[in-house]
This record gives sequence, C-alpha cells and structure tokens, in this order.
Amino acid sequence: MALDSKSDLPQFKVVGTRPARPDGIDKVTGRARFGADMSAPGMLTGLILRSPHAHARIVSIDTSKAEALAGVHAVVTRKDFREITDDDFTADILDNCMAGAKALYDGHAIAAVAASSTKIAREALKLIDVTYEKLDHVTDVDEAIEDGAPVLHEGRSDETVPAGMSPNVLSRYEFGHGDPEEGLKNADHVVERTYKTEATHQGYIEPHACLAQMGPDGQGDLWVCTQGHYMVRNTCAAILGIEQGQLRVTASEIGGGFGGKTTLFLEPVALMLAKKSGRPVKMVMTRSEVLRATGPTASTSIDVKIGMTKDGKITAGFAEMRYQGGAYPGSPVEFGAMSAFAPYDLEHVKTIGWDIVTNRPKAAAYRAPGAPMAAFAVESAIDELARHFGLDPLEVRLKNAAREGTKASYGPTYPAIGLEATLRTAKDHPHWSAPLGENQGRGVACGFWFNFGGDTCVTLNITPDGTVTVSEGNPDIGGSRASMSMMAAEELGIPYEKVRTIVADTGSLGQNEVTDGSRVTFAVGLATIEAARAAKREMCKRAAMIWGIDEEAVEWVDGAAQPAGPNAGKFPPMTLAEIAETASNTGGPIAGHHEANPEGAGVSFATHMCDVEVDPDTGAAKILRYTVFQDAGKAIHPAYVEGQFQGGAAQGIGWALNEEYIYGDDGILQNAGFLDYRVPVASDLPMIDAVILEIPNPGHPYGVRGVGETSIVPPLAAVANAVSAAAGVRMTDLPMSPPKLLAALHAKG
Amino acid sequence: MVQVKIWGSLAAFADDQSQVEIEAKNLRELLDGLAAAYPAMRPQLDRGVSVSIDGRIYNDSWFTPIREDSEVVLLARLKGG
Amino acid sequence: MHYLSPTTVDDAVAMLAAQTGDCRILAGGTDLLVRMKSGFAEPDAIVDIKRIEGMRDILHEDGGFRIGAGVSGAEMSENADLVAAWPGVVEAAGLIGSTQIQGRATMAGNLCNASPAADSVPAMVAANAVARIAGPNGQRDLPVAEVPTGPGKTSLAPGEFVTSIFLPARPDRSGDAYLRFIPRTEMDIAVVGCGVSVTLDENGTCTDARVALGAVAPTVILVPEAAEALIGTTLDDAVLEAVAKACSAAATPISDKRGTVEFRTHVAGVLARRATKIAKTRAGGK
Amino acid sequence: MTKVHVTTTINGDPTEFLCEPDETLLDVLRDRLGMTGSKEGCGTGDCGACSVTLNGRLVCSCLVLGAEAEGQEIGTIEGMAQGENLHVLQKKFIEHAALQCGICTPGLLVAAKSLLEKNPDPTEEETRYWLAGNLCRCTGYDKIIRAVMDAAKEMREAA
Repeated sequence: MALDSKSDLPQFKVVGTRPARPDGIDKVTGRARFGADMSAPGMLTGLILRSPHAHARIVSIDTSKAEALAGVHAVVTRKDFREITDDDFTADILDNCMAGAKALYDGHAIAAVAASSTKIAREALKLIDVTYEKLDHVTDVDEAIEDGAPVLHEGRSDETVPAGMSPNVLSRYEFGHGDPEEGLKNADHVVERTYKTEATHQGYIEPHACLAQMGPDGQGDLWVCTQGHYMVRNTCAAILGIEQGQLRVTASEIGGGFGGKTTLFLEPVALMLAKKSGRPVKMVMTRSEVLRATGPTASTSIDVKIGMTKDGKITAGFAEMRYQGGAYPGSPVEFGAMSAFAPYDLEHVKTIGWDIVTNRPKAAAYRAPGAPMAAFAVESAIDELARHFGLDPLEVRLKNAAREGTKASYGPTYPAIGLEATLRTAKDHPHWSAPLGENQGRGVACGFWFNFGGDTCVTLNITPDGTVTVSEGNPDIGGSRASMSMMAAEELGIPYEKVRTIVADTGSLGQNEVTDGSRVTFAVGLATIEAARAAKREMCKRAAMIWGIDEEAVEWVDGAAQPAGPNAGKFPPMTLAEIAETASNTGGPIAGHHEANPEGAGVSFATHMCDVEVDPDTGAAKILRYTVFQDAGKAIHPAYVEGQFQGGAAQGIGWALNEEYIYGDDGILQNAGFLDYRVPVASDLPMIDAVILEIPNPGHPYGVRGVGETSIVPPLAAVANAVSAAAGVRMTDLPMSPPKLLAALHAKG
Repeated sequence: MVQVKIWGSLAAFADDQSQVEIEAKNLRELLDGLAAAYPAMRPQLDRGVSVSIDGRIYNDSWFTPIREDSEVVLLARLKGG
Repeated sequence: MHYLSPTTVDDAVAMLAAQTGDCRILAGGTDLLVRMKSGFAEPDAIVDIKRIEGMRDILHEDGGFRIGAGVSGAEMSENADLVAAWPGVVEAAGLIGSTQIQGRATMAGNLCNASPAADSVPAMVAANAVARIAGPNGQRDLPVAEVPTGPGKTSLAPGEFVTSIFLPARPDRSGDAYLRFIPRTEMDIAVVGCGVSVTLDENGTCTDARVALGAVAPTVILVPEAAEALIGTTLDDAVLEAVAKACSAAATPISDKRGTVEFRTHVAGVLARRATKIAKTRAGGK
Repeated sequence: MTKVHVTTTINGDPTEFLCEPDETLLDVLRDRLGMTGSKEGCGTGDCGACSVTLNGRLVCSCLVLGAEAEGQEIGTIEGMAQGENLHVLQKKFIEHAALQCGICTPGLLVAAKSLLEKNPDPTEEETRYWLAGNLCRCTGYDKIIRAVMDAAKEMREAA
C-alpha cells in the first residue's frame, strides 16, 4: 500500500502469506467437534425451565413432581447454589444463570432438570410448579428512566448517579475536554438530533452447549463452547465454591461468539446438575433460548449536538447516550461514550453515558461493545452537516481527522494511527467515484476500537524430529491457530507446515484472558513470538555445547544455529531438526514458554463506504456495493483479516437494516428464532471489498493491531448515510426496516 | 509527581478536578496514591479502571513504570467482544 | 406416538378414522416439524402421506394439472409443462423458504397449514385451483379459496386430508404471477403476497382475471374489485393504478412483528400493480 | 411409544437404526449414529447447518423425521470426501478461507455440492440465492461465494 508508513520491521517470509489453516480439513469434513458434538457414557440431558413473564416475583417453586418422574436424576433451582453477596463479581452472573428472588426477563432461567432422555427432561419441566407474582415491566430504554417506571433493582445505582433519578439508572460516565457550548457558538450550522438503535444479537450459528462432569471429591470436567475456557473455569469455581485447579475446562471448537460467549449461561447449572445426579450432563440450548436468554447487545437512545463551520471544521461535539444493558448493570455505554468522537481532533467535546436496566436479557459483549451505536449517531450527524454545506463527506472527515499527537476525546494523545490513511485510500478508490443511478445513494462512516492485551500463556515445544507444537489457551474463533503457527514459523525460520498449534485445556497452561477485545493475534501472537525466541535461545545454547563455544557466540539465522562473531564459519550451521535430534544428549527436551500480560495494543480505525438502492414504493433497501478500509497494523494472514473486515461489515449491515429485538406490550420477545430475527442471508449482500492498510503498532514485534472489532463500528452509519441519501430523508432510527423506511418516505411526501 | 487526567464523571470524586497530581513511579503506586488522596474515587477504582500511559493502554500491570512527564489518563476499564 | 405410513388413500382414511388423539398429516413436514420443535404441536400420531400412490406425481388432466399432495415446490419447478402453463403458481411454491425447504414443502401442506401469509395460496386462488379431499365420506373437490377459514383453521372435517391440487386448463393468452414482499431477499414469511392471473383476447383485452392477496386478512382473500378493474381493459397504467387502489382498499391487515397496517395496505397495491404487469407480459400482452 | 425400525442408506452405507416416531433425521444422525458433522443451529429450517440430501435432493435434516428415511438414500457431509481425497469444494473452502468458525461449513458444502450437481455453471446471483438458506455469521459470504464459483470452474474444466 502506498500509504503504509515506513517501518524497520523484518522482511517476512511466512507472515503475510495465505496458507491453509490447520483445522481446515476437520472443518470441511464435519470432523471438528463443537460444543454439542461431545458425549459421555451414561450422559443425561439437561434442560432449563424459563420464565414466561418479563418481570415477576418467584413466590415458590415446587419440584417434587418432577423429581418423582422416572428417568429424572436431578432438579436444580437457585437454592442449590450457595449464597453469594451482591458485591461479589459472580452475583449477577449466577442470578442470570438461575434466577433468585425475581424473574427479570422473558426467558430467565428458573429451574433445571437432568434426565435420561430429552423427552423425559421435557416432561419433567412441565411438572415443575412455579408460582409467580407478576410485576409491571419495562423494556424501552427511555421509558425505563421515566418517573414511575417499574423498578428492577433498588439500591444498585452507583455513586456517579445524581440523587433523584430512577433506580433503573445505575451509572453515569462523562468524557471529553473543552466546552462544547462555547464551541457551538463558532459553528455556522448545528445538527441536533436523537438517534435510536434496537438491540441485536451476536447471532452465532452454534447455540451454547456444554458437557459437565462433577465428582463428589470436588473434581470436575467441563467441555464447552466458549470464547474463554479459563474464564469459565474461574467463574464456575467461584460460583460453585470449588478450587479452580480442580475444575478442568476444555474448549470445544466454537461456532461463533462475537462477544456473546464471553460469559456464562449454562455452565454452572450443568455442573450443579452433574454434581447432584452423579452423572455426566449435557446441555444444549435451542435457538429460541439463545435469543431469549443470551447475548444480546444494548438498545440505545442517543442525543447528539455537533457544530460545523461552513468550510467543514467541527467546532464542538456533544452526545448524551442512554444504553439499556438488560436486567443487570453493565451495558457498554462507557465504551460508546469513549469512542463516539474518537476519530476526530476536537477542541470541544463531551459525552455523557447512562447505564440503564430494563426487563430484557443481560447484555453480553458484542464486537466492539457499545461503539457501533455511538458511531451511528455521531457519523450520521457529521454526514448531515457535510450535506448541509454541500461538502465532500470524506474531505470533512479528513479535515477533522485524529492523527498522531491528537488528544483523543477519551483522554490520551494518539501515537501513530491509521485513520487518515483509511480516508485517503477511500477517496482514491474507484468505489468513491463510481456513478450512482436513480434511487441510489452512497454513504461513508468512520469507526474506532481500542483493542487490548491481557493474561496470556503460550508453550512452544520442539519435538524430537524437529517439528514444533504450540499450545495456547484461546479458542480459535476465526483462524487464529493459523496465525500463531505462522508467527512461530516466521520467528523460528522454518516452514509453516512444520508447526501445529493447538488450543490447550485449563490444566495445561496458566491463566489466559478470554478471546475478546481483538486481543488474540496481538497478545497470543506476541507470546508465541516470545516463546519461539526462548526456544531459539535454548537451541543456540545446545549448539554452543556441541561446538564447545560460548552460547553468546551463537546466533539463529534461517532456522538454524550458526556460530557468530569470531567463530563465524568455524562450524556448519545446525538446523532446528539437527538440534532437536540430539536434545536428549544435550540437556533434554527443548521448549519455549512465555507468560505475560502484554499491554500496549494499538488502537485501530476504519472507513466504510456503502452504496444502497431504495425501492420508493416499498421501502426496501438493497446493498449494492460495500468497501472496507481498515488499518490492521500488520496482517499476519491477510485472508483471515479480510474475513474479519467482511464479517464485521455484514453484521453491521444486518444491524442497520433488519435485525432487531421485538418485544410485545407483554414484555415477551416476539421473534425468538432465525425466521424473524433477520440476519443477512447470502442473497442480501454483494461482495464486500476489503482493503487492508498496514500502519504498524509499535507495541507488537510484527506491528499487529487487533482487527476483529473495528469492522462492525462504521457500518450502521455508513448504511444509514447511504439510505438517507438514496431516500432523500434522514433516517435516525435503526433498524431501517422497510415499514419504517416507507413511513419516512411517505412522511417526506 | 505525575499529572493524572481523570474522566469527567470521576471529577466529582476528586474535588471537581479534571487533573490531579499523584506521587507515583509505577501503575500500582498511581492507583494506591489515587485511592489514598481521593477516597471517594475508591468505588470506581475497585470496579476497575484502565490507564493510558503515553498513549498505550494498561489494565493490570502494576509495575509499568511511569515517568514524571508521562501522559497518564484514567479510562473506564476496557473489555471487548 | 405413532408414525404411520400408508400406501393407499383408503388405508390413510382408515388410519385417520382409527386415531382418537391428535393426529397430524405429514407431507413436506416444513410446518409440522417446526411446530413440534417449538412445542406447539405434540401429536399422538403422524400420518405420512408421501408413500401413498400418486402423491408424488404431477399428472395432466383435462388440459390442466393434478399435483399430488406430496409434490414439493422444487419438483414443480422441474416440470417444464407446468412451468409453462402456471409460472406464477410454480414461482409461489418455489418461494416458500430456502432451497432446502423447497425440496420438501408442498402446496397442499402450505394450504392446510392455513397461514394467511402462505406464499402458494394467493397464486392458487388466483389460478382458481381446486383441492381434492379424501375422507371417511369419500372424495370431494373444493376450491382452494374455501379451504382456509382463519389463521391455522381449515374447512376440512375430522379425518379428511388433501390428496391433490388441480390447476385448470389454460386458455391461450393467459398468464399468472405471484409477488410477495419480504424484508430480506429470501427466508422470510410474506409481509404481503399477491397472486394475479389474467387471460387476454387477440386484441390484448383482458377477458378474465383473478387477483388474490395474502397476509392482509385472516385468510388469503380474492379481490373481485381488482378483477373487475382489469376485465375489458388492455391493462394500461391507469388500470394498474385502479387495481392497486382496489387491492389496498380490500386489505384489512394487522400490525405485527413483520409489518404495520399502513405498510401492508400500501404494499398490497404496489405488488398488485407489479404482479399484474408480469402476468400481462406472460399472457402476451404489450 | 414404540420405536420405529428404519433401514436406509447413508453415504452409500446400508444402515439400520431404531428411533422415536417423532425424532428428526438430524437427531438420529447426531445422537444415534454419531454423525455429528450435520449441525443444529436452529432446529426450525432457518439456518441450513443441518443440510443433507434425501434421494439427492437438498433438505434440512431437522425437518425430516428419522422414520421417513426408510428405504431412502441420505447424503451427509461425512460422505463428501472420497477416502483421503477431499471434494473440490472442500479444497476450495480451505484455499479461499471461506470459513472462520466452521459451524455452518458442513451445511454450506452439502448445499453447494447440490447446487453444482444441478447447475455446473451458476452465476453469482444464482449461487447466492441457492445458498440463502445457509446462514453464516462470520464471513459476510464473500469468500464462500468465491470458493463455490471457483470450485464450479475447476469442476467444469476437469469434466
């Protein structure tokens, strides 16, 4: 790429190529084992009874009839779990997995059974008598903070919430600098609007599943599809009051997560059923359970005020954002508030975020949690301002773009970043200048995500025949084993095919943070490189022993130890395989480890461009063309980087157009299935052009930034800006489903 | 002394200052120093924060060195999806 | 529960008569199995009619077509004669669900599921199709339009089931079309559906027309006002406008998770106009 | 309830099983026959992860009763490769990085194979519509469509 910054990074041999992934054959032949694909001798089926009410006090649960049914081996309710105080980090997680005093949303788990067949388990669920006292409910974020709104919890608001607000408001966040009111005075035009986004689900195709065993000695084994089996181990151990070392968790292949598998839903219940029954228990959610009781993301309501001069300079930005995170604290509003204006260099900027609870399932992380909705609001307003002045929306963004040295709206000063490169590349791309037809419109938008590191532990073993195995502790959600093998091969100077990477269970490695925050290629990659370096040092030492020279006088070049300095050329190089062959004679097996909490992940930016055609008679919007421009730092396996860009864009398009949680007046989710929860299908989308930019992250030896999350941040606004242009009416409410768009077209007249 | 920028809603718990001075050579001393100087900030510190030091974000590493002239910014604790 | 797989209509009728509990007919299964999975149906017996002789056949009869109750949409689309005569009906049946669903779903099943949004039903009603019904009192024929009586309800008596659908002979210069509106491009239930069938004379004047709407009332409805607007005209733009108006006027939809009253009412007219245009072209109209 | 005895052919292998009358073919494959390559993403025919062929026709095995398999021929992902030789589609999916998590992959491959048997030279639009019943949440479909089109080309050239 012409715009890539110069760097002193090594010339790569493996990194940047597109080899076959190590798990490829397993996955194209059906051999790969996912969460529901494991079974155990004597296994029982576990099922969960779920609340049919949006909000209800649980007066009593009578499980006696279910327990008496032949074939039922265990029934579990909340009273089987130990008391956990409210300030314990597991309190809400447990309450979400198994309701305590109240059912807080439609689908909330009330009780569970384990039986010898699915049929008997189903029968048993019907025999559980639950007496509910129905309570008023609220599912809309704005209604939840009104006076007199039904209250979910008393006394959960933290010290940041001013007195007198609804108890459903749990936290307040404020970020920014300068004085927006002052800045707005310098504007030639101010856009002030309220934007709304409906909740969406991560929509992974694999429902949650696990297989639990738990002995009376406190030892347990759990097979589970998760983004973080160490998190599963630690949290389950805390909930069940057992020691982490006694619970071995193995991550299955994972059929998508996108943040939705970063917490617990079934696992402590499965372990409790296994403990009570003394038998292995398998639990697999139905799609309806997945939609009713896991995920989703927050729904939001965001007020934005942005001022601009007629030449396109943003004079001030302000946003107040209300995110409902379901029935418990923890909507991602702080990330919305931090990221909303992150792409811009602003003198006056302020964001306020409110964390609000409603009678909906507890929000789970979803790809760049909190950021897409904020970007939708801000990028829509900037687009409207650019159009107001007749300015090129890319030029306006370039004029205000954050660069190295810009003080970010969330506080820090940016190091080298790639936003400007994405904007310039977008401007030069043929997509930007392609003609548009009738009823067609083009939109652009920018997006940002932080990325981060976290606890990471990698072991790299050299086998006696000179091949390499890498054990890492992060479930491979989109090709990361290939990336790890590539980085190990690069560092060791051996072919990619000589390295096999596996995801190890919790008994095999130290603590590993969840696969989230776009951290794996960055942090696990860094640890893999360091583990390879440790192995290289050891191999140089072994070669030095054989040659009878100082180990400092040996260096590693092209997959072999060779004498350096004064000894250069005295001995022929010893390859990795040759050193491995004699390892038993030179001190035993050779391995490299790296255990660290690598910090210093690089932030990443993207610009998206989208063409849409709107059918003025029906309000249907069709995506005609879509291009992603994103800074990857360094693309280890470019095909999987492109895949991340394309996948994020597709999810964002779904969020913009047709995906939504639809609640009835009764607080019951009306579209708990893939029929009416409408994720994009193949015929909905065009090819998604992915343009990778590489502005290296100085915090990683190969320059890697995270790539997985930023790609879902711009599409909501990019699509909305395109639809608004095509329809000639500004769309501020997502999704822009046909009835909504047609109503807007009719209102416009 | 290190200049620490704190986010808007936290200012209320630091005598309405958006920037405070803490004697700290590393991240652990910084967090301890903040809690000692501004006890009202403790609930948020207990819930967790991230800290940007010279443009790089740290979550946990106590012994990350901080220089007198480092740019230090408190952030809401990051997580991802 | 029991799975029964009769090979003759008489056996099937006898089996149905012998059942005391909830007994369901299994054709393509794409509705029944979904209901069972969701817990909305827990039948005591399932009678699979696909092994009954003739149920998988498409036969020429009296210049028209008799389509067995076990014939899938995909099988219909592979019958060139049928496609040539009734392209709208074939398309409607072929729109039901995904490729996978089209390999199983049948028109008879779609009809007896009695959803107001069933894709093939407006096309069948526009085609003036007739369902052949077998039961304890023998065999009877009933216009398709009279089979559904409300959401999930049919006029079939206990022990009766549909054995085939008859699509009548086509006069020269006839054409039909079915269009539906869905939010995505595939995989959705129709928010509005519209089937149109027209016959033109040598001058391009419409001599016969039927227009039916789906998902705008408790059952699929025939819109005689739309047909009246078409007959005697050359289906020019002003006539198409009148058809659209008639269809919007005939629509009495509800608002639900798939669409609003306003949306369905408006789009019923849009689809009627567009479908009529296609039907006209297929009939050779200019 | 009485179990049904079924004699059928799966991937060319004569197979017998007993199943409940209301048990789906998908459950039979996964739970009784250990063929877990077909996945359940929804159980209601909306995701295509359980795609198999029934007498050569593409269907969702979650919407077929096990009992219906009597005397029929079933094709699953497990029968796609011939011994150690992958089908062209399988190779192309790996080559084009047409999978990320891989849960939808078996269903997509079975569906794509069925498409190419019916239409060896599909357009992009035909491919997208044929595969519309196979949800993929990771890839945005781009690389999947490319892999199928490329496999079609290679198969045409080899034919």
